Amino acid sequence: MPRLSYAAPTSVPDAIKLLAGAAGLAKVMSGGTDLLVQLRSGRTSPELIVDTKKIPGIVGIRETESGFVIGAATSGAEIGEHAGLCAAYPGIVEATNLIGSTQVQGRASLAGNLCNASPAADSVPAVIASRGVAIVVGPNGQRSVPVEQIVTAPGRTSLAKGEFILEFHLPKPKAHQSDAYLRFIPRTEMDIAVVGCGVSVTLDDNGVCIDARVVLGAVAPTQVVVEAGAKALIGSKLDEAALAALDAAARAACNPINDKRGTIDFRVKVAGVMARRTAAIAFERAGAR
Amino acid sequence: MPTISIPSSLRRQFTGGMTQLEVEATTFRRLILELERRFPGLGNQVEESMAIAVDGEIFQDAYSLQLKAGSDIVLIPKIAGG
Amino acid sequence: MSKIHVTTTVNGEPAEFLCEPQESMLDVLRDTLKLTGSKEGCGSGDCGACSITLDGRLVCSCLMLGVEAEGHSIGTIEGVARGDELHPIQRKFLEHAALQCGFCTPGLIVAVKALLEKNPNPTETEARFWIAGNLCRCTGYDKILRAIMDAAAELRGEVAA
Amino acid sequence: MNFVANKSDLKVVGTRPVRPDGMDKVTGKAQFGADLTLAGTLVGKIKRSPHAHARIVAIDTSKALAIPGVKSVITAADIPDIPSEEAFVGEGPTNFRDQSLNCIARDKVLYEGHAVAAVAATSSAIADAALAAIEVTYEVLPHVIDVEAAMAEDAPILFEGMITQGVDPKPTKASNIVKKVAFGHGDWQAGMAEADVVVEGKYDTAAVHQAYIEPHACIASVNPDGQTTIFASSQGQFMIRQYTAKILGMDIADIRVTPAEIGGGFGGKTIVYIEPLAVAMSRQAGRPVKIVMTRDEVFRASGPTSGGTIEVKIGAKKDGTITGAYAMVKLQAGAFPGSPVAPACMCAFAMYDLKNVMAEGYDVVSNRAKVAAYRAPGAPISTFAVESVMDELAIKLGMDPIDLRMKNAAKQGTKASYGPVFPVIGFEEVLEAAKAHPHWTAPLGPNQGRGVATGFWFNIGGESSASVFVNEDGSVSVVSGSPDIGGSRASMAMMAAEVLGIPYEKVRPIIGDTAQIGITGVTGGSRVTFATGMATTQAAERAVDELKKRAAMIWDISPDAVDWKDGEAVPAGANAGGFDPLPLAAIALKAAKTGGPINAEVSINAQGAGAAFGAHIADVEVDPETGFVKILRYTAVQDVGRAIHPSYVEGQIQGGATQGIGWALNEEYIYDKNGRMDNAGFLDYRVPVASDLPMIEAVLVEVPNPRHPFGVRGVGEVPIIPPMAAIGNAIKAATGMRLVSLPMSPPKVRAAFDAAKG
Repeated sequence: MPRLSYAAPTSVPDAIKLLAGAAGLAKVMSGGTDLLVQLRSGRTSPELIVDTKKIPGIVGIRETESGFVIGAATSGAEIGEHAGLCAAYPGIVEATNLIGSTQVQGRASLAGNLCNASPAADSVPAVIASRGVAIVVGPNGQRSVPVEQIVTAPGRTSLAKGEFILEFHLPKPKAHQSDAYLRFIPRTEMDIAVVGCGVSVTLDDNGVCIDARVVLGAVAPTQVVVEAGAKALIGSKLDEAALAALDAAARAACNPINDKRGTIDFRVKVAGVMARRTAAIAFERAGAR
Repeated sequence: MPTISIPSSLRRQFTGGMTQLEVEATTFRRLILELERRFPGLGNQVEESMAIAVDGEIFQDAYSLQLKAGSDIVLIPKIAGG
Repeated sequence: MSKIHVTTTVNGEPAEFLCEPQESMLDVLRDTLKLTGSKEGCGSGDCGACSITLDGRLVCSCLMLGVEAEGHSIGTIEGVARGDELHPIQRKFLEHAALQCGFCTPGLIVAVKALLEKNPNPTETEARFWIAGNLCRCTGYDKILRAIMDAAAELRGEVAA
Repeated sequence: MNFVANKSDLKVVGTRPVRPDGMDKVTGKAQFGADLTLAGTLVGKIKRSPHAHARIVAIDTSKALAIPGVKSVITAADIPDIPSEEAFVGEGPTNFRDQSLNCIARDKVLYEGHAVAAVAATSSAIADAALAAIEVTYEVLPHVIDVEAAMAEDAPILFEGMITQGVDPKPTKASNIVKKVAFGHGDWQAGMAEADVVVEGKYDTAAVHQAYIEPHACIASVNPDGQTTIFASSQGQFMIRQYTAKILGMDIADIRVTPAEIGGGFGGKTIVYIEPLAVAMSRQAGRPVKIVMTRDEVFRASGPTSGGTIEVKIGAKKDGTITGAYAMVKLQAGAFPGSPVAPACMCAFAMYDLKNVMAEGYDVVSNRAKVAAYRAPGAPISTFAVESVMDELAIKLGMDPIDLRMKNAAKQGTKASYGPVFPVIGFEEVLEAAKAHPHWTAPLGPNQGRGVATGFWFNIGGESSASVFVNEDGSVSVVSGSPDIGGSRASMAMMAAEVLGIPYEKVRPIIGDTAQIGITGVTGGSRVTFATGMATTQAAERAVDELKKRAAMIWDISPDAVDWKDGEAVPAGANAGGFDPLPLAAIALKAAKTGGPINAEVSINAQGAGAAFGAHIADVEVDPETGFVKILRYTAVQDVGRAIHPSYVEGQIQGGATQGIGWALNEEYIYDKNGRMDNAGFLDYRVPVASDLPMIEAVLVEVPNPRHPFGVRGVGEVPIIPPMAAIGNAIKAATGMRLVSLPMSPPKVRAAFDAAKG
């Protein structure tokens, strides 16, 4: 049984060196809320844990000329406390603040939620809907990756050995742009999404949708960008016809499984419901801005 | 003499279908002994796994319980709890 | 490989310990530092019985490695009362009978203290969502909520202590 | 002591003081099962079966034993192969052999998670390595999980020799049906023939776990001479002692069990799982062994209570008079006999005054964890079906559902459906209080509905011991044998203070270990405040008698000439002499001179427990698109006899109701196709969280039990019985749909909407 080592590098190069140089399995830890559960259950037995939280800038939120930079290991609680981000991306904030309990919020990060590569991760559909970009660093330098390209399958990402996410970039929201996230769970808290839905819309001055993104979680092996859903919204003021088209598009985009958290039939139907309800909130927010 | 009602599950096994009987007994202990004498096995069964309700009140493991003439006695399983 | 030496602060006092990399903060608190007030109900962050604060922020100590305490400040149930004086939250839990078996109580009190430091005037709904990660199987939460709301009022100075 | 009829005569009983153990619990000092570590303590862990049903071909422990730091490895071969022996331990029927085999499997594993071996090592990591190094060879057998599948002709058989008891003629072929039970009187079929309206339905419920937050934990230490100490969290230290002695073939006197603080039990800690294994390993290793279950182990290998199917048929006249009632209850026992099918049948119709009634049931084994007691064992399952059918009946008759229940309510003198006639009971008072409650008539909005349901539990007495020690300074120590699971120490101190006439704060209650106090049954069955309270009351009375004697000696008068009033000895009348009152403390100070320490110990087998009834009102809002059911308002009315400490009585009701809400909406055991539990954690075994609930209003109705000095009935069981039907009935009112399967989780509710639309 290989013994576990722990390292908390204080710079990006040091972290990359550790990750790239590890002979066996090396795990990046930011909040650790998923990693520790997996360690304990024996689902993962890494040889090295690289705690990234001591890397400067990886924890915290910066508002820049072009938008927001969210450090990869920033906790959900810190995200929820950032007034600027809350105003600009209420959907991303509410999605992030649905990950686990208050206690989990104190630790869980966007990067962890993303790289755990669960189809049900709450923050991921919201970040994809708002066209978030992950800044990936690694032995071959730095690259910008649209968030929807990170997760490739349940438990798998497109990150190469030695790579990790340093931060997320979100563009400055346009006029009348806003977002929303809803998920369905059997309780009111402490559950994994049975269906999650992130929607971002931009309206014109008359309230007509000119840009949209609809993303579903927990209904397929990875998050699904529902192109037909966006089409259903664009050009509409979210009338009955648009809602019906969105509902149908969301259902059609589903490719779920039966499991302990929901049946295929239930997930498909609720995906349509969540899409409609999330879009309604996003439209209302965008209209109010 | 107290009257005792025999539950259906015990009737078949022990009393040949008798539903109610009068038993000469002034205490719970004597009731058990008397039942065992008349229907071998029944007294033991009552002793090991039954409670008795006497005029509505339930008693478990109570040898010294006084029975009155005319008492209405019902055998029920011992009650457990959570 | 040898154990890792960690220097930290626990309940305001300097503390040092040695731990294995995979040991959780909860294991360290309970087994090494003998602070058994933090409880393990699940080991997976789902019950809140091990709630502590890390630099003032509420976390599950079962979801934190002991080594991560290096240079940080840990708060546990053992640090909530001041000497022989209970914190008002502790007192209100007693007055309102907000505990039965008492196993979830330390985690809840730590969680409620974190709530009221952040939001001194929570609505009942806000309080319910804040403690949704603290499972209590005995009380149905009713009396816990009454204790929280009453403690909040007292801490705001709205009612006589 | 005679029954205190007037509440106004009580000074301490009925008040709400702070519990004596509270300070330890809000500061983190209280010692629960996993909190004690002794010098040299080893970590004990258990290897469990990955198969639902398999023959154990071989177990090779040699590699594990060879690991440095491994001090003991045991299998069933290391403990006696005890014979089958039926018994009643604590409050429950049991079989010692089954309990032994449930602690550690001998030839066959009967469920996933069944223990097959255990190790004790110097660290947790070494213990894990040892578990991995134990090689078990299995011959996997076909398994069966569900109750009706297990009853089928061609089902895999768990026990080759099991011939169903209680059926005529006696079967010749083995099956998974342990026994059949039947309760009732009259002719239920004739009753149906008399009816104007007959309603029937088939319902099913899922297995649910007690889900106490503290996992099972113990530490055991065995000396070379066999003397053994165990510190463990449980509902009964004497229960642990008895089982451990029996399973390991030890003398009871060699075992001393100290009760840890218990982090919830609800019935699930009334049997042993780990203590005999810890003792067996400590004996081998010569060092203390501590075993703490993980949450995963708790779900897979302890608890739960049965799921089952229930068919109910009720016939009534147009005016609501029930003419006949029938129920067929099939319950999962898990891997060993012993589902609560008898109380399920006995409680099914106990709320009603019925001329023709029959409840029959089957106890059925299958490849699930052996069931354990859970709050009012069996009653919630059958009552869910009966109270749902009662609701349908009320709808069909066009009657108010409370009126329908009132029309048929059991009262004093009613022949209960399980046999006896009821003494003084408070069901009518409960129904009246429910109907008069503002909740019953409050307005509702769209997609909202209101339901009501009732429930019954016997409550029990049993063996209890208590000692009262009058200390030199006049303070009083009360020792009892009942682990305090929800504030009972406060109740004991209050009852003792009431009898002694001294302030509550002068009485300090503790829980004795098995060497310090007489045998006491488990904390369960809602018996502690009743039975142990009765022992405490009697011990306090004896102390008062002794105090009076001592005062008489001080005054040099006859003991008959001394009365006891407000904590003081006073002359009984003018003829007794003109003495100033002698306070308890003054008498205590002179104890040495008047005959020595003033103590009283009472051990009883308490009889005369008072039956209890409850009625719950639930308001729900149903989301037709997602099937999500939100509890908007909840009121639980219950006859508690008399509340000693009303806050903790309310707490029992609120907690029980909430467990019922979880049972109704989301809690369930989910199995995969291999018979393995798929949701063994708090993430997917969904107990209610704070944000799921409204305030739970507990309404205490007090119809005192004349057989207890303070009128106590027992409160802990009843509140878990009505919620499932109350919520199902509320969903029906909100949507027009009858949900017949628990849990009424969103996928099922949404599917019902879809089915209703066609």
